[in-house]
Amino acid sequence: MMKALRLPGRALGGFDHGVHPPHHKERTEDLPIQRLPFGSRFVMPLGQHIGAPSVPVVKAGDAVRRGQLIAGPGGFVSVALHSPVTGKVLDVGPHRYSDGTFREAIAIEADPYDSQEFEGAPIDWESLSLEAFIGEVQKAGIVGMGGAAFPCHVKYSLPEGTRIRCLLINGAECEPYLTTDHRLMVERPEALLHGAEIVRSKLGAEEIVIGVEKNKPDAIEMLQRSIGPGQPVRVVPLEVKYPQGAEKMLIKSIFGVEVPAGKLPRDVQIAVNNVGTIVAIADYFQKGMPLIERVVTVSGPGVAYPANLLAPLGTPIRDLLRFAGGLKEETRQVVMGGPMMGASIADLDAPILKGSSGILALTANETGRPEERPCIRCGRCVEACPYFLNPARFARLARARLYEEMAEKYNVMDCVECGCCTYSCPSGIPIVQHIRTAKDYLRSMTRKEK
Amino acid sequence: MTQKDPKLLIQPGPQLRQEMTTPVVMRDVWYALTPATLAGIWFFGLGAFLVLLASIAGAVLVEWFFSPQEKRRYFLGDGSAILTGWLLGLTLPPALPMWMAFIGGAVAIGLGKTIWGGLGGNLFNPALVGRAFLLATFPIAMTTWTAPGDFFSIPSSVFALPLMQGEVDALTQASPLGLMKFAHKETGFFDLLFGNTSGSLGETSGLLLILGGVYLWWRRDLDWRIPVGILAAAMVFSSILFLIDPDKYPGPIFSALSGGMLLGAIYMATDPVTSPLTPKGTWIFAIGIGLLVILIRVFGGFPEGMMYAILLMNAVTPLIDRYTQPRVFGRGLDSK
Amino acid sequence: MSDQEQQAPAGGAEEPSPNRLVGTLAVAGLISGVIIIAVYLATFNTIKENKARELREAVFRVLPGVAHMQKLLLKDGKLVVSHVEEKDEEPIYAGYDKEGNFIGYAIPSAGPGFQDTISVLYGYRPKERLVVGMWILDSRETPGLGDKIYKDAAFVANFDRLEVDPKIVAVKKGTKSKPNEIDAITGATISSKAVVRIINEGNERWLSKLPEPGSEPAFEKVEEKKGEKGKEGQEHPPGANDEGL
Amino acid sequence: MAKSQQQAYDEFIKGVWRENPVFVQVLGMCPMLAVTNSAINGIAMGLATFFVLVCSSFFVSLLKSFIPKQVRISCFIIIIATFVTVVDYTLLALVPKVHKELGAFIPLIVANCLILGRQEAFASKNTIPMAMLDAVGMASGFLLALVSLGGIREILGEGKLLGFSLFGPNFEPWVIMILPPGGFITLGLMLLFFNWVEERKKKLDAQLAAAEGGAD
Amino acid sequence: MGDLGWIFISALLINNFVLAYFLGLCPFLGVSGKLETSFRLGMATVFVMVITALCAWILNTYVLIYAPYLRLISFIVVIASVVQFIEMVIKKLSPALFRSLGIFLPLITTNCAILGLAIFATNKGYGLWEGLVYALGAGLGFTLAIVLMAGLREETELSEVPVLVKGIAFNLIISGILSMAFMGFAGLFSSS
Ligand SMILES: Cc1cc2nc3c(=O)[nH]c(=O)nc-3n(C[C@H](O)[C@H](O)[C@H](O)COP(=O)(O)O)c2cc1C
Ligand SMILES: Cc1cc2nc3c(=O)[nH]c(=O)nc-3n(C[C@H](O)[C@H](O)[C@H](O)COP(=O)(O)O)c2cc1C
Ligand SMILES: Cc1cc2nc3c(=O)[nH]c(=O)nc-3n(C[C@H](O)[C@H](O)[C@H](O)COP(=O)(O)O)c2cc1C
Ligand SMILES: Cc1cc2nc3c(=O)[nH]c(=O)nc-3n(C[C@H](O)[C@H](O)[C@H](O)CO)c2cc1C
Ligand code: SF4
Ligand code: SF4
Ligand code: SF4
Ligand code: SF4
Ligand code: FES
Repeated sequence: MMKALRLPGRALGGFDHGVHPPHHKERTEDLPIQRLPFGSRFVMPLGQHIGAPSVPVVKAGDAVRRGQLIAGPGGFVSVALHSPVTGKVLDVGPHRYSDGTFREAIAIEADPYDSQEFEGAPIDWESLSLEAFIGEVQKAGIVGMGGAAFPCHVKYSLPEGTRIRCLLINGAECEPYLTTDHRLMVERPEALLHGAEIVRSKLGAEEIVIGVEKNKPDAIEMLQRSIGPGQPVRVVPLEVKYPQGAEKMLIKSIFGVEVPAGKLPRDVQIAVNNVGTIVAIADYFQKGMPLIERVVTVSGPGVAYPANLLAPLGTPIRDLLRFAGGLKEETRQVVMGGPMMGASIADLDAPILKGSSGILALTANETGRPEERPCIRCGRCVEACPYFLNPARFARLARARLYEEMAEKYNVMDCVECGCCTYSCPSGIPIVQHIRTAKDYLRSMTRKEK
Repeated sequence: MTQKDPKLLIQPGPQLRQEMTTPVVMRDVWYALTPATLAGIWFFGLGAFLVLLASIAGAVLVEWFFSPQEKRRYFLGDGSAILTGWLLGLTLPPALPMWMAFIGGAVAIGLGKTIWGGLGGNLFNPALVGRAFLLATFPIAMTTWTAPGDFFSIPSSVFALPLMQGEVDALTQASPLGLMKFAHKETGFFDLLFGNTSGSLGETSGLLLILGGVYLWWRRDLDWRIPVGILAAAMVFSSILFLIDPDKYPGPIFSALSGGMLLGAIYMATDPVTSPLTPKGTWIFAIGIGLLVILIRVFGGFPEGMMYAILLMNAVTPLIDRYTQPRVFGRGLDSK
Repeated sequence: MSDQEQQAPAGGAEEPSPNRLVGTLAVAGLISGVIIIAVYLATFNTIKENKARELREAVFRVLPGVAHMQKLLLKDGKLVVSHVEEKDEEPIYAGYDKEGNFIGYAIPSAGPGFQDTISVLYGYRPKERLVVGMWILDSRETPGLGDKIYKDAAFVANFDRLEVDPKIVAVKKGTKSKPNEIDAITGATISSKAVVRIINEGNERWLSKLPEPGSEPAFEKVEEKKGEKGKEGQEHPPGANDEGL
Repeated sequence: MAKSQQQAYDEFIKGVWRENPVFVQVLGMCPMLAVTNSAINGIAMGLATFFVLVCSSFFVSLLKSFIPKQVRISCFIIIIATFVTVVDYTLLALVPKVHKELGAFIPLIVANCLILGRQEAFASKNTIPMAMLDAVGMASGFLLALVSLGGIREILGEGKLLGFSLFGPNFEPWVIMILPPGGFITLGLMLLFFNWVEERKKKLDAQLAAAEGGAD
Repeated sequence: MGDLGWIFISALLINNFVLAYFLGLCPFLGVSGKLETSFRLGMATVFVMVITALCAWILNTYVLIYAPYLRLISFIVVIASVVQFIEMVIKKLSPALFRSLGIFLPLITTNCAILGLAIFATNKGYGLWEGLVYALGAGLGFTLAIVLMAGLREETELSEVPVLVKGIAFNLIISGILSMAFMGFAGLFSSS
């Protein structure tokens, strides 16, 4: 077992390596969250989280209310889905996903005459047992909103003998452009603190720590001001560096502890949640509202009026872009998520999901890539990799298809695909892509062995 | 659909890239070298400039000749061949016959780079492979150093016919290192710093070399650990020797400023291709060079050991790289 | 040409007996021994003569005016004349003129040069405490640079009259000013200094052990059958150094 | 008869060119690189090897049926060592200057894999005439390689060939050619050249074959 | 630098058996593909060389002064037999050591570096200690060269060396450059 966690009073000096991309947050960081008007057609993919897809409980033609359960969890590592609007189920079947593939989804047509008010009642969380609380979180369909969309209740289901001493709230938001967590911290600090308190007390943690990058001074100030007397909450300002928000880096920065490879934060007695996740939990227990909407930053030089939008899940990306003034002529690429870890969007009619923190329209300026040239062994990638891997070696080995060697000698499976290496390579080598190929291959091999 | 979609690119992340590209890095090194080169030409005259040009020509021609037709522009476009010829030229005696400098440049690229698979494949510093070849091939011409002279008078040896010897008519003068090694005489600090000594083009003006190095460091083009490690190791080693016998052994300042030390430490040992990848490896590499330089200079058969020190450590680099893999985050910390 | 022979070098027999194996080896060894000894005997005299001549030539070169020589060994702190091959011997050679008068010693010495060990033979006249000649027996110095220590007549001539006191010193070419200095070769300072150091070491080793001038071992005319050949060594032709090895 | 003549010619020529021990099989490099800094040394070493190879092959072929398999390598080595000793003494007696240049590398002919390899692969399995042809061919190929390598190194390294000055007194010698790195690099480049020629030939052959195929 | 010290440095660096004398080229070019193997081959070579120096000294001192003409043959036969004997002993005593070094022993015993060591040590007239130090230097020098070579070659496995160059030609040229770099050691500790 790990040694007991020390809870130092201040940040312990940050993590090593990483990169400093220009953060471009000035476009949206001061724009209040706006509610996106309801559109007419919504698509809720059944597998928008990590784990088993949800199981539909409605069929074509059913009328649904906003917040009504439309799909139940498909297993333990799975969550419920709720209707984002009041309206009618159009069909349950394959729909286009943002990467262009077709996936099972429930399509809903909004009732144009409905007020789309959400009606619900608060839940008495204080009397819930831990198991019941976990069940509620699963029922609320809450997944990690920090990007991975990992079902939240799974994180809270601790194996025998594990204890959480600290709830760490991830407000780093280190991806360029994105400001959703930032705005939530500024505008809804009470909800955040309330949600945190719920989770803390249920998990039995001693302390809540909120890590925020120093480029959000207003958020830090607002949180600090909102902390009630006696609340065991600390707000820790962090160095501005990518990937500060990766949970293991965050833990290293704040506690000076390395989460061992292959282990989870809970193994060092920490639970990590994104700001958005905690706010969603607060909303559920305060208002009874399951996860049916989220804040999305629409930004990038390709849109005229960047914005932080509170949008119902399932809204087509096109609607968000239209609200932000539409795509400019020079747009070359639209990305879902941040520009470092996010993926290109192939179809603008695809919906936003629980994990979509941003829609970015990028121009040739950002998407241009240096011509690929031979690796000059400059070591920039090595010095960028926060996991202390050897990306230059990966690229070389992958080109020679020596995937096994990559895993055996160089721990390629530890790579989180943060993209720092590719970002920093002056020779334009798509290192992460090579790594993904290798990992896919290795995974398929282990699967075959089984 | 109300709005016509622009044609959207689908590309894997990360979408952002930092601005530095390999050709820009190489060009930065050009800029950094320019002041010291101009100063060198000013001191040694046009002849030295011709030698430099010949060496660059040799390098570029071979690079052109051996690159596949469709990739020629691309190969030459990264500017590394010119850099190789340039750096080689900076280490040559100013009165070297041009044909020798040309052969040096050709060998540098031919044996030092092309054979290894081009940019990034070579494991030895190409410019120094060229120089080592020249030194072993034409040892006398390569160790005939002329004093700084008139700007417009070109030593006739520069124009020696191919394959033929050049008569050195300029004033030959032992370089500071030669004086040190064979006569135990130190050259003054300011002469070393400002470059009014005999030697090669690129080693005379220490101050400008350092300025260029600072520029490169500022542009993040070179690994500061290498020059710092080399100079520190060399100075510590020579301080120890100096304390033992100040009459016989050079002091640390002289060691750091004389000969190819600065040019080698700032521009050649730092060649990204042939230096280790990891920071720890880089320190080992740098300290190894620092110690070898002094070892060769003081106890070896040559007045200058920079070139051999770098080449020898180049040969060790694959081993260094292999044994200095960084500790992967979250691995191997059971003891903690 | 029979085809069967092609595949069976060992005669195709099964396990030959160990005796057979040892026997074969013994026979092979015997035959080879016989051949070798035959060649050895046939070439023995020529080789011995060659070696002796080489040595004599070298001694004659470093000791001008010599007509006869003999080998001296240090036995119990005394130099004695030796005519037989002995193991672990470190000989020097004494040179005599036609009348058998002592002229000087030829002293071999060796040490590290630029590349590898340099073996030097030098002539020494104890009366004047002078080095009177130097000859490189063996070296692997760089062609064109270090090999000037024997190819460059001017350098070799440095050693024709050189005082050993207090110590021989190599100075930069053209700055020789004292009788114990030599001009080093430009571009091969290290080899030049190595030669000087080797001679100095030879002196250190031997000079204190030499008998008082005048009491050198006398020339013993034992078996001087083919000493006539040494005539060519009468004087020291500067150019003759070339390729003489 | 015509056929066996053809075969004999084949055995001979394969060693000289097609299976040249140095350029194609890359055998016997140690003794050859060390001493080939001039053409004359190359010739001397080549001839010494020639003698040893031919004599050993003769004896091995002659005695092949008497030598039990288990001790054949030892016997081969004894035979080879015998002839190397013979060469060593003969050179020392007849041409002491050459012997001095080649120095310790003459005894090392014993270790030359080429010689042992030919005994094992050929002489011990073939008739005396065939073994002789093979040995002479291989040895000639070796000699050819030594001479050409020594020649190139001498021409560039001293501006001479076999001691005759080629470029006049002002020639600047390429000292490296006589030094060890020159040996490595020159042989490397020669092999490279061989590869290139082979490649060209293959390409041409392929083209020819294609053209003929079309014509047929 | 004492005499023994210089003998060691000279054999190790200045007159490296492989890079300056061209001895042991075939293991050097043939076995240098993998670092691990190269290192073990090097260690085995050190071992055999030290034994060789011992054998050569014994032979030179007690046998060959009476029969100099048997030098070559006796070197070969004696070295090969002694190494074979030791191989058997090692196999008995330490199978692990045998597995890591043993497989190389028969490979090495007949190569020219070993024989060369015996002959050079004899020609230079080295005594017992000098011979042993010489063997140690030469063996370690061989190890150094082959380990560096293996490192370089493993690295070039992954780069795009032109097909035409790959193979022995390339290895020779790398050796040439390495040999050029080792020239830097010339004159070490011999300049006064
Ligand atoms: C490279 C990388 C960068 C990340 N950046 C952030 C971030 O900026 N903000 C964030 O909340 N989560 C970020 N995450 C996700 C966190 O590691 C972690 O999964 C998350 O904070 C857990 O909270 P959640 O489950 O509530 O989303 C990042 C992950 C990776 C691998
Ligand atoms: C990077 C670099 C490496 C050098 N390496 C050597 C060297 O290895 N040997 C050398 O003689 N000169 C070298 N030089 C030139 C020397 O600095 C110096 O000018 C020369 O050794 C003077 O020696 P000399 O007195 O023998 O003529 C080098 C120069 C540079 C810039
Ligand atoms: C390839 C090469 C071989 C050399 N060989 C020798 C040599 O054999 N002997 C020697 O004394 N110097 C040799 N040198 C020169 C020495 O490195 C050193 O520069 C020289 O001894 C300095 O002499 P100087 O001050 O008279 O120029 C060689 C230099 C090179 C580049
Ligand atoms: C900081 C820096 C230093 C360099 N130094 C050298 C050098 O010393 N010699 C050289 O041939 N190329 C040098 N290059 C250029 C390039 O890396 C070199 O041509 C590659 O080694 C060719 O594969 C340098 C490049 C950079 C960025
Ligand atoms: S993508 Fe993987 S290898 Fe690259 S920097 Fe991130 S963790 Fe390291
Ligand atoms: S950043 Fe790119 S060029 Fe530099 S070492 Fe890494 S892969 Fe090679
Ligand atoms: S060991 Fe044998 S095969 Fe190898 S190079 Fe030497 S002679 Fe040739
Ligand atoms: S035994 Fe022969 S083939 Fe094997 S490495 Fe030694 S010399 Fe080469
Ligand atoms: S290793 Fe040198 S001949 Fe075999």
